[in-house]
Amino acid sequence: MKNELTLSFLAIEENEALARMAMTCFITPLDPTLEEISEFKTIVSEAVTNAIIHGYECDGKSLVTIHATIEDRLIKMTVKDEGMGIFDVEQAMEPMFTTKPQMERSGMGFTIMESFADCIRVDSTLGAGTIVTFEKNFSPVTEVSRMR
Amino acid sequence: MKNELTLSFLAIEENEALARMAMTCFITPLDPTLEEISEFKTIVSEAVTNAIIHGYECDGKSLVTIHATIEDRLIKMTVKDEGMGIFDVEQAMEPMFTTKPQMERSGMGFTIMESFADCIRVDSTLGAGTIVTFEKNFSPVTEVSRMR
Amino acid sequence: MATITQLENGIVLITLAGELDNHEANQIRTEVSTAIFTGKTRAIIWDLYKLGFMDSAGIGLILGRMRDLAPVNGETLILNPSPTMEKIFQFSGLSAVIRKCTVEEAIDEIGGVVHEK
Amino acid sequence: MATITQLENGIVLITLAGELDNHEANQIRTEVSTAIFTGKTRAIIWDLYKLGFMDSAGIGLILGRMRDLAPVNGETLILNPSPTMEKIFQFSGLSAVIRKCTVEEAIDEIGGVVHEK
Ligand SMILES: Nc1ncnc2c1ncn2[C@@H]1O[C@H](COP(=O)(O)OP(=O)(O)O)[C@@H](O)[C@H]1O
Ligand SMILES: Nc1ncnc2c1ncn2[C@@H]1O[C@H](COP(=O)(O)OP(=O)(O)O)[C@@H](O)[C@H]1O
Repeated sequence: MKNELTLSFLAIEENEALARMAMTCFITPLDPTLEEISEFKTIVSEAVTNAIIHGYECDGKSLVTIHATIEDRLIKMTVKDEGMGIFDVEQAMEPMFTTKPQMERSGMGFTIMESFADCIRVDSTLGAGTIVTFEKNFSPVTEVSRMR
Repeated sequence: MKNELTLSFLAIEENEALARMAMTCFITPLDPTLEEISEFKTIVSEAVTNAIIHGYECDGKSLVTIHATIEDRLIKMTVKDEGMGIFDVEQAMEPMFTTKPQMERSGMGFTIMESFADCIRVDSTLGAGTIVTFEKNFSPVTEVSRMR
Repeated sequence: MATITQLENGIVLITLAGELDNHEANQIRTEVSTAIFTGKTRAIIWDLYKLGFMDSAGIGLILGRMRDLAPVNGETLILNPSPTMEKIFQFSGLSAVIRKCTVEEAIDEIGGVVHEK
Repeated sequence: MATITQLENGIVLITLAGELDNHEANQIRTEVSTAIFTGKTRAIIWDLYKLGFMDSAGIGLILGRMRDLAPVNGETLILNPSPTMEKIFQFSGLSAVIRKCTVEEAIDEIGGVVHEK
């Protein structure tokens, strides 16, 4: 299986669900397990939410862009914003670290992304934006434990 | 409500469902009726299928691009391919006209798009590609007959 | 997805489910065609009550099977289209084969026609 | 979507449904907070059996309400997380408040604690 997608949308919170749904459809032909789907959805949700609320502070006019490829059973995905960027990436990736405690952010986004993806890279420049890159391998299809 | 989306993907048949699903999520915040949703899904499906199978003959490497905006309750959408183009647009839009009868195409795609959209425009250049532009107004939200 | 049942009298019942687009039509076409050419099919009943979505690819699939049945003067009936599907059938000149009835009533109708011949 | 039920003994049962992301958490936060400050809430039971999806925004929402209850030494229990949600709670140090039991059993557990005081 080989596929490729680019999706970009305005920085509004409603688009968190849109991004999850589109990316879920994108991986459906791989016939993933329910758990693979829900972990992948979580990765998408965390990265897209960060771009919207941290990168752009929900400005409703800037664009978040997801680019993803499928090669065989390997998904590569980048989530990009051209927003404010991250001051200290290492610190940002620590569990419980958040710059928006007043919004009840838990600071667990990066920890979850790291745990659910096979690998993650964060490239960020203050004032220029952030690109988060993921890879996730989907397990080979077996006869049992599939969605359909 | 104001939103904007760009979605592009490879010319493979699996992406017909992806495009429908993503565009359905995109209009969900408008709280459309079930019938509005299914007519809109049909428009997306016809236009995207045409780009994949006619524009690119399912080459699996070229990109179909959807761009859509929501302003209030008006959706504007373009479905673009950079494929083979249409020889005679007027003829192509006639009911029952198809260049792929061997694939059991019914030639009803454009007729359905015209009927379900408020307006449609087709710009095509032989050898360069096709852009189909739609507008559809969603009815104002009333208390009854809504999805939720 | 298509569930195909061979009924008595050369009637084939095809129950469609999920989303019938170009991709899906191409997936199920051979299976449906094979079922029709196995046994002496004289009529097809398409039951759409489980079908969530259909575009013009569904028209192509159904018209194609009507063509398969043309040599034997076979009959086609379509049950339970959604309002949107009903419009699509209407645009395509297929209103006449839509029935608002149960599968049993549709079999009755065709049975009658078959007996008359 | 959150369905909030005031039970006896200052226990609030919150049944979450749909997808709990940042957008949804912001939609329901006020309603949930208000319910907790109305009446003398001493414990919250979060029942997730209807919840289809949750990301770290759910952690923020639940930790926020645990903070609301801190002054009264209130208790929190989480029922029926999916396997993925369970991992998320684990990463966040919330494993200790997850229970594999029914709402009735959870009420019993809290009721007991409340009585002891
Ligand atoms: N796309 C981004 N743009 C700017 N800052 C970001 C971005 N993503 C993450 N951050 C910063 O990293 C911190 C930690 O992120 P995360 O672990 O996802 O937790 P949370 O979103 O709950 O704050 C955020 O609080 C924010 O300061
Ligand atoms: N994007 C496109 N690129 C090239 N040709 C197209 C495109 N869309 C439509 N056409 C042409 O117009 C014809 C009619 O299209 P349509 O009404 O959708 O019917 P069908 O898809 O069933 O053939 C097609 O058979 C094809 O020749």
